[in-house]
Amino acid sequence: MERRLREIAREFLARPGTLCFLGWEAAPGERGTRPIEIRDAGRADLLVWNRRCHANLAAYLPRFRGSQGSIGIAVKGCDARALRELVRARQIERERLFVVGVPCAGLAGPDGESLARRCHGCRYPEGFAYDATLGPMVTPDLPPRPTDDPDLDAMSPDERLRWSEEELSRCIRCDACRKACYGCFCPECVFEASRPRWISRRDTIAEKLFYHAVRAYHLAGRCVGCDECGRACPAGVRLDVLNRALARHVEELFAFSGAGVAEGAVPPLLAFEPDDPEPYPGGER
Amino acid sequence: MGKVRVGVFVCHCGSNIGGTVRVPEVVEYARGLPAVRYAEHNLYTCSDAGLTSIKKKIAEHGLNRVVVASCTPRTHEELFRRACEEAGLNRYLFEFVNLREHCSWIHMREPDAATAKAKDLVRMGVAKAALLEPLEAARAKVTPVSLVIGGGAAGLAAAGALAQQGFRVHLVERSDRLGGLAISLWRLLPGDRPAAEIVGVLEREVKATGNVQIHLRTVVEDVSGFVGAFKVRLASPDGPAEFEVGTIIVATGARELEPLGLYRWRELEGVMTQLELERALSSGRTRYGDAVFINCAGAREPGRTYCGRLCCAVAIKNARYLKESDPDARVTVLQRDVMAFGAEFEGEYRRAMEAGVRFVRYSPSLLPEIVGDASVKAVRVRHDLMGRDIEIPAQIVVLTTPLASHADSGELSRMLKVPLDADGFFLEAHMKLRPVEFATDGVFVAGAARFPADIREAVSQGIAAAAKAAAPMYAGEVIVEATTARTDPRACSGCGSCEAVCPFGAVTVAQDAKGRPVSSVNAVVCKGCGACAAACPCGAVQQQGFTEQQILEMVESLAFGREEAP
Amino acid sequence: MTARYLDRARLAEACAVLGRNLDVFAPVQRRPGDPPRLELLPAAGNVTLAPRKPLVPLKALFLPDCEEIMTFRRRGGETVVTERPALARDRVVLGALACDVAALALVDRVMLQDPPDPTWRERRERTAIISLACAGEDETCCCASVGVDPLRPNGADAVLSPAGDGWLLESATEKGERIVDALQEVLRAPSAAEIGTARALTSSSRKDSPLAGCDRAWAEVWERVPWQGLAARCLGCGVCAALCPTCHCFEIQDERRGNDGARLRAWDTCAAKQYARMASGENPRAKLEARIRQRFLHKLSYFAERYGVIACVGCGRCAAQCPGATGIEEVARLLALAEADHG
Amino acid sequence: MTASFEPRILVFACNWCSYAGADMAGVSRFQMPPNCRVVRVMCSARIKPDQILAALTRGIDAVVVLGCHPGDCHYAEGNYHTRRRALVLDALLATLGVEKERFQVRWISAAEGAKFAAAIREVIDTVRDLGPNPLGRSHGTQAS
Repeated sequence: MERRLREIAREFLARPGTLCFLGWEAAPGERGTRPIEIRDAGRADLLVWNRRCHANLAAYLPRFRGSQGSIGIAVKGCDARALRELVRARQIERERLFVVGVPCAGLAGPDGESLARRCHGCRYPEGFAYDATLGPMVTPDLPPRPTDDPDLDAMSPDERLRWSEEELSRCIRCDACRKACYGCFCPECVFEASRPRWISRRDTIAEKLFYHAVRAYHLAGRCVGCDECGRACPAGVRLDVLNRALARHVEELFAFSGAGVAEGAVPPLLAFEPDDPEPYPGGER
Repeated sequence: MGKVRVGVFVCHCGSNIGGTVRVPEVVEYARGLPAVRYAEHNLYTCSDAGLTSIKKKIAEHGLNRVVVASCTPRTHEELFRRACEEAGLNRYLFEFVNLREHCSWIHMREPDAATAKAKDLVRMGVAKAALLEPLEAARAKVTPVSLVIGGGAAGLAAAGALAQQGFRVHLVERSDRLGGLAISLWRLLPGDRPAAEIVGVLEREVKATGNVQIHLRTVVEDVSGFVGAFKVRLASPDGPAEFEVGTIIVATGARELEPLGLYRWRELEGVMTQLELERALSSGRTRYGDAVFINCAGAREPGRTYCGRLCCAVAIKNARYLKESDPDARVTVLQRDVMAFGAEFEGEYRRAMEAGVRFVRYSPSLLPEIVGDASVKAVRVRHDLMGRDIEIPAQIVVLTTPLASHADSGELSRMLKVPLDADGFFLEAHMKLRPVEFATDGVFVAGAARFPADIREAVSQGIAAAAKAAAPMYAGEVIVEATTARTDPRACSGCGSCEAVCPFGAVTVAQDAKGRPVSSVNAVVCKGCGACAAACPCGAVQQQGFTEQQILEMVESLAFGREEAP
Repeated sequence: MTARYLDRARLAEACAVLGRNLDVFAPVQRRPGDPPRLELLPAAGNVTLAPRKPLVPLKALFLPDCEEIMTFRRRGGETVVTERPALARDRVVLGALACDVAALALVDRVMLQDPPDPTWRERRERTAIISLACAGEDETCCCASVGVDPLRPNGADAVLSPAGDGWLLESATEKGERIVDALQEVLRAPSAAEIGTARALTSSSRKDSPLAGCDRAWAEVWERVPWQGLAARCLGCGVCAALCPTCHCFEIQDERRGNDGARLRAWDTCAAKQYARMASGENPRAKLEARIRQRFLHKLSYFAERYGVIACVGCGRCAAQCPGATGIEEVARLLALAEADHG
Repeated sequence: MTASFEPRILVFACNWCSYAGADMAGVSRFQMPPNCRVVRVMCSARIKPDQILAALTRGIDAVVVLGCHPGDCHYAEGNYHTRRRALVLDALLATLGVEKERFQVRWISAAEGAKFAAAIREVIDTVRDLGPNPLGRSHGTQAS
C-alpha cells in the first residue's frame, strides 16, 4: 500500500497546477511518523503508511484558504470525516483537493500494540467521493469503546463532577488541544480575545472547566472523534471521554448520523425541527 | 468617544418603588460604582421634572451614558431615549433598569432584600451602560410600486386596493386571463351569484384605476433585494421585463386536486370533479339524471391530512341544483362528515336536504366503489348506519376534491425567502397576530395561496395585504432597528453558522478579495434577534446593543460585583 | 561535607521533617503512568524520586504559569491596592533533575541582570534545591551534549544519588548543608558499598547531539534553513513552549471582575500568534514559520550571542511532546546542514 | 449551611414574550423570593451557551433562559434554536456532572405572569435545596 501511495502522490504532483501533497513520513527516533507536505514529486518516496500514522492531515487544510493550486491529501476514515466537515464549513474547496483514501484497520495505541482510543467505534464516512484509494474504504470491525473508559452513565452527577474536576485539574492550559483540533479554525478564538476576555489565566479548576466545556460545546456535532486533541495533550487529560460522550448525546437527541459521516448532513446546532424534544417536559404551555 | 461618564437616575415611582426599595440608599451606592459621575433620585423620573433633570445633568456633568432605574423598558424606553436625544446624546447610549415590575412589586414585604437586589440591578445596568456605543438606525428608501403575483380574486382585490390609493401595481398572471380559479366556476356561494359576474366587478375596478399594469401569460423568473427595493424579473412570450418594486403580494391561489387513480376518474364516462361539473353547468347543461357526489375524495387521508374547508359547501350547492333542476333524479352526497360552517353554509345544507338531496355517510376504511363498464351505472357503498352495502344507481359521479397548493410554489418560496407549510401552502409570520404578513419584510400573502379560501375570504385578505403593503410605501422609507448584527471580517472564518441560523436571509457568506469566505449582514434585512451572534463560535458576529462583552459584563457584575458576600 | 544516606522507607518521614519549617515541593505521581508533577507537600499522590522529568519544569516554581502581582478592590468609590506578600516560609525542592536545575541558571541570566526581577530573586534566594542524580530518562535526553552533568547537577544545593534501597545524600552548598543538618534524624551513615554504587552511576544522556557546539550567532546561516518545511507540520499548538524549562516570557494583565481585580503575570510565548501582535493589529510574525524561526533562533542564536550559551538544556521535552515530532535538536541539525552547504 | 444558603440566579428573558410575562407578574403583584436577576435580550436565541457556562463557572448558582412558546417566536424561529442549544448544553452539563437544575429553559408568553412567578419560585426552591454551585466553590481554588 505504501508503494501505491507513493505512486499516486508522484503522479499527482507531476500534474500541472498542483500545490502539494499531504501525507506522513517516518519520524526520528521512537516517534513513529509525522506529517509531511511534499511539493516536488521527487520526494514522494518519503511517504509512509502504517499503524502509527496518527496525524489527522485535514487539520492542515484551513491554512490553505486563499492560496492557489490543488492539494493532494491522504486520509483515514476519521480524517475523511473531518475533511467533509471542513468542506461544508467552507474552509477548503472540495474541487481543490485530490483525496486519497487510506484503508485503516485501526491505529496503534501508545504502547504500539493495543488499539488507539480514537479508533473504537470508528465509522467511515458514507458515500465519500475519494479521488483515489489504496483499497476498499470500509469501516473495520472494532470494539465500540475503550475498555478502560470510565462509565460516566453509571456515575451519579456528583461522581461525574468529581471525575471531570479531577480530570480537568490535570490540564496545564497549554492550549495544545484546541490548536491541534481540525475544527478550531477561527482566526481568533474566544479564548484569545481580549474584548471580552472570556477566560482568566488563573490556574483554577473553574477556568479549566469553562475552557473545556466551551470547547466541547463549540465542537458539538462537529467533533469527528479523531482525538488529535488527546494526542497533543501533554498532561494526558481524557478529552476523548468527554468528546465521545457529548457526540453520542447529540446523535441520539437529533437522530444525527455523526459529524462528517453522511454527505450533506448539517451539524444539529445549525438547524432545528419544530418537533424537537422539550428540554423540560411540562415546560410547555 | 472619550472617557465614560455615567449618570444614574433612580425613580421612586411615587411609592411604587420607593415604598419598598430604599431609593436614597441605592443612589448612594450607585455613586460609588465605577464610571458613575452622577446619581440622583426622582419622585417620577418620567415626569416633565424628571426628564428635564436628565437633560440638565447630561449637560452639567458631561454625562455620555444614562441609566434610568424605574419601570419597564417596554413602556418607557422610548420616552427616556428621546430625552437623551434632546440633550444631544445618541439614543442608544441609554440603559434601562427595571426596579418596579422586577423588584419592588414582587418583593413588597422584603425592603432589605429588595434594596440589595436593586443595587445589584443598578450595578449590572451601569456595567452594561459603560460599554454602550452610539448606533444609527439604517434607513431604506421604499419604491412606491407593488408587485402582485396572481390575477385571481385575492390578487385583483389587492391590486385594486393599492391602485385606488394611487400606487402603481404590476399584476402578474400566468394564464391568459384574469380571475383565477373563480372564472371556471359557475355560481358562487354565499348569495349564489354567477362567478364571472363577481370576478368581472373586481377586474373592472382594477382596470378603472389606470394604475395597474397587467402582465398575462407571465411568470416571475427572479426576485432579489429586500423591502423597499426588490428587483423583479418577469418572463413572458413578449419577452422579459425587469423593474423595481417596494412591496410584493403573493396571491397565487390554489388548484383543484386532480383525483388521479381515484374512483376510476378519466376511466369511466360520467365520473367528474366538481370543477368539471361547474364547467358543464356553465355551458348550460342542466339535466344529468341520477347523481352521486363523493366528498373528501383525496382529502383527510395519509399524505393529505387537511380538510379542504370549502368543498362540502360546493357539493351541497351543486347537489341541490341538480336535484331542483331535475326533481326526478336521485341525488346523493356520500360524506365522511359535513363541514358547512357559518350561518349561510348551514342554511344551504338545510335547503339541500329539504330539496331532497340524500346525505349518506361512508367510512374512510370502506371507500365507495363505482359500478359500470364503459360508463357509470351505480355506486356501491357500505351504509354506515344500516351497516350493510347499498347500491345507488347513478348516471354521473361527482368527486369532491380539496383545493391543493400549486406544485411549483416551492420555486416562489425560495425566490422570496418565505416559508411553506407541510402541504405546500405559504406560511404567514404569525397565524394569529400577523395573518397576511411574512417574517420577511415587504412580502405579504392573500387568498388560497395561504389556505383554501372562499371568494369572500380571498377578497378581504387581498385588501388586508394591500393595507399592510401600503404602509411602508406611504412612509417612503423603512427605518430598521439599529440593534442589528454586524460582522468583524478579520475575526470571521466564514464557516457560515450565522447564515445557517438567520431566519431572514440577512446574513450571507461570500468570498472576499483574498478568496477567503467572510460573512456579512444586510442591516436593512436584519431584525436584530441575535441568533447569528449566538451561533458564531468566535464572536466575529456581534449584535449591536447586546454584544458579547456587554452581556458578559452584566454576568460578571452579578457574579463578582457584590461588596458584601451574598 | 560528609555524605549521608536516606533509606527509601524513610522518604515520607524526611519530607515531614523538612515540612516543619519549610514549604516542601517534590515530584508527585497522581496516577500510574502519569508524568510526575512538582507539587507542594502534602499532596494527593505518591512522592516518586525517580529520573522522570516532571511534566511542568522546575522553572514553574519560580515563574508560575500565572500569579497575582497585586490585587485591587473597589469599595464605596475607594480603590484598595494590595501588593503580593513575601513568601511565608523558605522552600525546598526534592528530586529536581539536572536539566531543570541547569535551566534555572540560564533564566537567572535574564531575570537577575540589572534590574533584577524581585519575585524571581526572592524565590531563588529562599529555595533550596535537592536534586536527583539522573541516569537519563528517554531517547530525547541529551543534556550531556550541552554541558550539563546529569549525575552531579550544577546549581543544586545537594544531590541524592540512588544506591541500594535509598539514596546517598551529599550537600554542595551552605544551603544544602543546612538541609542535610535538618534531616539528620532520618539519615544514617552510608555503607562503603552504597557509596561505591552511587559513585559508579552512569547516565545514558547522549553527548553527540547537534546541540553541542551550537552556541554562536547563526545570523548568516539561518535564512537557508527550510523553515517552511517545519511550519508545514507544525500545528502551532505551543506545547514546546509550555513545557520548555528555559522559556521565560510573560505578559502582564490587569484583570477586573466586577468591582475586584488583580494584576496578573502569566506565561506568554512567541509560539503564540498574538505574541507579536501590536495594538494597531499589525503582526510582524503573523506567519507560523516566522514564529517557529523566532522561537528556536532565540534559544540557539540570539541567546547565545547575548549570554554566550544556548537557552537549551537538552531535556528533550519539546521533541517528546510535539504532535509533529519536531524538536530543538532537529533545528540544530538543520542549522548545521545549512552551514555545511554554505561553506 | 445550605439552610441559610440563598442562591443567586441569573435569568435571561426575551423582550417580546418572557420579559413582558415578568412585567405581568409584577403588575399582578405576584410575590416571589428576591434571588433572581433578569437580563433582557431581544430573543432567547441571542443567548450563547458560552454565556451560561461563564455564569455557572463564575459561581452563579443557576441560569434560567426564558423564551416565547415554540411557534410563537417574534423572529419566527429563534426559540427553536434556543431549544436545540439548550438540549446540547444539558447533555454537556450532565456529562460534566453539573446538576441539570442549574440550567433551565422555560417558555413564558407575555400573558403568563402567573407562570413566570411559579417557574421562578420553583427554580429558587430546587436550587436552594441543591446548595451552592460546586463550580463556584472550585472558583478561585488553585488546581494541581
